[in-house]
Amino acid sequence: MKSKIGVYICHCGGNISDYVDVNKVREAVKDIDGVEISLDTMFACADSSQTQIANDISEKKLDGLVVASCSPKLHYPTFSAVAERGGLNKYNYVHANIREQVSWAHSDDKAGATEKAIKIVKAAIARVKESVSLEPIEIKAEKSIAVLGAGVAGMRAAKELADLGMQVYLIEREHFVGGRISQLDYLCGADETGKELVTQLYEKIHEHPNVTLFTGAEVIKKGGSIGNFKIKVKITPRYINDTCNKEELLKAIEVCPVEVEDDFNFNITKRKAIYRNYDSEYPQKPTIDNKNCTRCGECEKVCSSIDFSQKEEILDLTVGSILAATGFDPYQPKENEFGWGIENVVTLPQFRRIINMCDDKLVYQGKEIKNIAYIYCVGSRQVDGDNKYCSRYCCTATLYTSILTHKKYKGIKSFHFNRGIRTYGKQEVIYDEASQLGDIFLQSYEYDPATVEENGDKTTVKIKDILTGGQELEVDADLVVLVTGMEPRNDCSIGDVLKIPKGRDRFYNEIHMKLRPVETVIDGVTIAGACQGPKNIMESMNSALSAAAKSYSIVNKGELALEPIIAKVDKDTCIWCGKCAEACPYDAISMIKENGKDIAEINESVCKGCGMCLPVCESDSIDMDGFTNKEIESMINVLAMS
Amino acid sequence: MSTTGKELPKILVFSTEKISDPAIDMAGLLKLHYPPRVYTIPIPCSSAVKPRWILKAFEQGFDGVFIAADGTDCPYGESCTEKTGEIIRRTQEMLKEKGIEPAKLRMAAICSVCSEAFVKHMKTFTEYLVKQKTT
Amino acid sequence: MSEGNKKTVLIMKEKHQVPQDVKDELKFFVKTKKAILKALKEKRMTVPELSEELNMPKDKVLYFTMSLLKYGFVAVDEIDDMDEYFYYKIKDNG
Amino acid sequence: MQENQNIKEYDALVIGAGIAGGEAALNLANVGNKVLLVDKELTVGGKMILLSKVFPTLDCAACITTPKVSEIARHSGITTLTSTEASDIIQKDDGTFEALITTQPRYVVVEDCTGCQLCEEACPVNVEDQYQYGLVGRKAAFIPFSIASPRAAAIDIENCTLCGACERACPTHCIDFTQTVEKYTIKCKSVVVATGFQLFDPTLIPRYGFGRFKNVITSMQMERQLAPTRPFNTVLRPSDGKMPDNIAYVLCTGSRDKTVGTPICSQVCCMYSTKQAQLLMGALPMADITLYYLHIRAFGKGFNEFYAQAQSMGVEYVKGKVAKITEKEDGNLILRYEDINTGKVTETEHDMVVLSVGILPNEGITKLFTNRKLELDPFNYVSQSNPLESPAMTTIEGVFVAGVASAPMDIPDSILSAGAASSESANYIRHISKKTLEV
Repeated sequence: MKSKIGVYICHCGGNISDYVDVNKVREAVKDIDGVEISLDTMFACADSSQTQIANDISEKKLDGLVVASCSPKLHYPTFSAVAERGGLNKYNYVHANIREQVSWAHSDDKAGATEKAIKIVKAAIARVKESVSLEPIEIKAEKSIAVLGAGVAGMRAAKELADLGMQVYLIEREHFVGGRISQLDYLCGADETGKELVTQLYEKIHEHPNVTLFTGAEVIKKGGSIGNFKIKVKITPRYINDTCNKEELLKAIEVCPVEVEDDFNFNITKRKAIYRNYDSEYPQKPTIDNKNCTRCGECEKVCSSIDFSQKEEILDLTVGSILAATGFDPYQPKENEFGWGIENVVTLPQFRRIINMCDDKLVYQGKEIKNIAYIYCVGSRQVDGDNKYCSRYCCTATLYTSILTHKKYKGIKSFHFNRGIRTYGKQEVIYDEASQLGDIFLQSYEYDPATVEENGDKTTVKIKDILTGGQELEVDADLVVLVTGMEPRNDCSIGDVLKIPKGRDRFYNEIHMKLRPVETVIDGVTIAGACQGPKNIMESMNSALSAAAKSYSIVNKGELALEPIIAKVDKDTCIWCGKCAEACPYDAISMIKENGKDIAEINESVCKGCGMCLPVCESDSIDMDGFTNKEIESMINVLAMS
Repeated sequence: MSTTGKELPKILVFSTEKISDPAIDMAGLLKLHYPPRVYTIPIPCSSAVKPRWILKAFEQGFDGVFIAADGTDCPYGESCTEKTGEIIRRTQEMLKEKGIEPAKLRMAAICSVCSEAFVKHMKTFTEYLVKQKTT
Repeated sequence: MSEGNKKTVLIMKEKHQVPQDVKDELKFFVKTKKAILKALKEKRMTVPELSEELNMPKDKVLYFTMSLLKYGFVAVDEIDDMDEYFYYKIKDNG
Repeated sequence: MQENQNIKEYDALVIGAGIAGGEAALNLANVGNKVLLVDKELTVGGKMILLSKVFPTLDCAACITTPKVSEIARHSGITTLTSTEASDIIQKDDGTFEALITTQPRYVVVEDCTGCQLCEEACPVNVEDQYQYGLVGRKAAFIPFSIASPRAAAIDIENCTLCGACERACPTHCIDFTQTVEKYTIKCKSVVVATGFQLFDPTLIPRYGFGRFKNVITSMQMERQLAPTRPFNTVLRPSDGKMPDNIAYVLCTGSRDKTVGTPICSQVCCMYSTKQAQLLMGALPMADITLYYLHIRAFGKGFNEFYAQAQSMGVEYVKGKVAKITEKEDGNLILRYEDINTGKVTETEHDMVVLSVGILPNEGITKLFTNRKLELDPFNYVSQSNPLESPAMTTIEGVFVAGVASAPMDIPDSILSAGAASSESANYIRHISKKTLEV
């Protein structure tokens, strides 16, 4: 039982003290048995406060510490480090959350908030009294990292990690690398195409001895934990031999009788069941689309590289950290949404493909295009739909596309139906350039966007334009381009396997945008690129390199200290009913014989401290450090008091 | 609700460190208010709540207990929903034996961004418990 | 670290001349401080009231009063009936 | 190495200890590199440590910076020097660097200062406090602000009357007027430029009256008024200390304005203004807040939602370019602007106007390098030589850029950019070290 406890209550510069009477809280706890000192502080996390707490611990020989401040997700690590600096075992520190769950949640009820804060601090004191000192469990960390997704973010992270000496497994679900960027024929702010960028990155990882690339591969199971993840990778066959003959393969593609929509070209073209998306694609081998292949055997007749005997494989890998860079999906408009379904209404990604296919004349569906209407924020900033967020990249991408059409074709007229152009930062110059080229901007408010109608052979876009004092304006367009935003991957099964939580926008969520921007609540799993939220290429690269730095720092020492929060069996009362072993998701519990009695034993390095074994034990013989009956029930007792 | 703060029922919430507790934090961040006599004890996983803790809470004077479960988001295993459900079922049996209304123990899956859902649960649960108290 | 009781400021004085405007500024501040504190000793006042009393522009009064608040000479009292201006008073130990 | 036995060696030199430089230094040190972090200011934390809260989460800025700052201060791999600048940086043939380090005297022995503030109490001088953007005074012996790091006093020698009161008052005898400028050379393998930004000076737009009209303030001054370590007891207008109840924001002050030489968007003003508006609604519940804008750039994660939240709280957004501000006798201000909605030139009265000033790159970065050229982009930010593949790379191999030094960006982007810079710098250091070993 702790008897010299230090209690520090943070004002958080008003965030707490504006709603919670901090003095009252301190007064309420200062005379509790075992409380040695109780102080309030403007910022408990400030360096001077940290130093004071650490000094108090060592000078006053405190044996327990409570800091009442913000959410433990923000500063639990800060104050457990302070405890250790003062010479106190960090498990004798208890964090009381009186900001997110008190002052902010009850800013409408100051008296209620203060009463709640008092209870919470008292409960923390009760808990710290029962706390015990624990030592971390040291484990070996695998110096290898799985990078999921071989888009530009994934490849860039893989390259960086490999250069830093890590063994990298780059796992791509598709049969080709490059992700969404390989679909781009021009990039804003660069003299290169998306395909060229992909090629450069591919060449770097391809030659790198530390990178192993798997295509057609998907993580289907994750076990273990930080430092030692055990992942199962399912590899689907390409049905093409390693010793492939290029000439023959081209022939094979030619003879394949199956034609399907080419989703690489956003369904504006067709492809065969044996295919590659473009000539210079990597790896430089076509693949056979198993879903659409009829096994007619035509390709086998002309090509010796075809091998239908290839089977799906399951690979087991052990990695120290996982970096997810699984990308995004372009928003798919709903039927009738801004005229979607009308023949000359296309999405921006489709339009970019069309531009790539038309050399000196812009032609779509056999008609030459002169008047183009761009409709912004399709699938973004939705008033009624789920996507409340801005997709960030699309204003600039659209303006850049528009500029390109002027450079490539003659007589193009562009009309931008927008809700306020967001060319942030240096991208502003692109907006300026488009304006200089004579592009016309028509703007509406969020709740009153442009409409698209089919009038005979014309497609008309109407808007109440706020730039001309709310005039009803309309444009007959040869082509309507829906500027579709980014969405989280529709098939995000990897996220489900890894258990990465999603944010309100359904993209994967970081722990804290500013403190820990590339880490997830799953220890050892980092995120990068557009799977975290809309980003342009440069922003994706920054996040990829940041995530690489973080994953590297997890495993680079080759060892890790794990939380010692694990279940413990009371050998005297255990009667081995086996229920705990059944409940354990990690197979950490087994039966042993001790003193002629069957009892449960817990493997320390396997137990993850989930506590699933606790409630199933018939004899209540399992306790978990930090969550023992004593600790939890002492808190319940205090919280229940009136 | 016409009841004043003092008479409001007390609810103990078992939240989970990685999933539901962040949602409860976010409710605060978004200033979504709920009755202040809701107290949380974060634990690693909702399948770790011992029935004796719940019984203890009622014994000590809590009017309701709410398990903010991980549901399918549980980072520890797929069986979590089932397991937490089983704990609730068993504990409700025990409550019945003790003459405590089993509906005073509730559970719902609260994902890491289910702040609004949490607040709604707290409001309706409080209303329910107020009714129980007065009738 | 300064050695013993020898004041290092004396060494600085030998090589560094204090500019006249710094000296003037100090004089002005000391005078203003006295005037504000004297006025507030009589009764609590708002910035416009102090401005009238001291015959000094309101923005200057605010600047100096806030500085004195920061240094612990002055305390904030209630806001006036119009909810516009705060009253400032002398701090008990100030 | 015969002549310079005493030259200090580091793996990386990080110039600028704001949030980007600090993050880069921590990342580098966390993977075993020895880092020298220099900042010309008296404290680390850059501009961010002076902010009130940060969008879109409304975390207090101090809650995010202070733990980072104290981690930096405590990290065994990081040497932090404040009041210090690096210059005369030479790249050697082997890819390593030499730099001249110049530390200005603080006249306080930082290690001995306990931050007791007795010197501050004793000092008779009152000068404008630069950390409060001139809204209030400070002493000539002073601690920059309560959460500064190091939390140690400094003597502002230019405003010091050499009365000696501070030296007499100091209980630890840490005040030392004999300190002089220190200069020495260091060696390092890589350089991270994280020199941040400066704010646009609104006196360059005389029609807004900043500097003449007391109640026209900058957004940074408002930021200070809203911060926990604020200059006034609450938000007050500087002309007479009245609680304002009708505040206007003029967005794009010094951004997207070719007439003042800044054609680009500053990327943060829309959101910080929206944040301040939300905070003002909390601090002054009766006040009306109006933002005059051209376009709202709410593009980042959670930003658009944050913008919508401000609108639902009652913050008014008026699309219109403010042409001129005039002052009334009572200190109120008349805004003349073209209301885009009506197409008419309109005038409105506010009792306080906040100019949402844009950001500009810090000057003089290129001059730090002697035998290599650190090139700038057309807007005078550090040029990124390969922005899509290696955003931190500059025109000098081994020199990387982090944060706003390369472009306007918000805090999350600065932190990610610092992550990229540290990652590439770590790789360069590894590469150089390997090469030296082979030789």
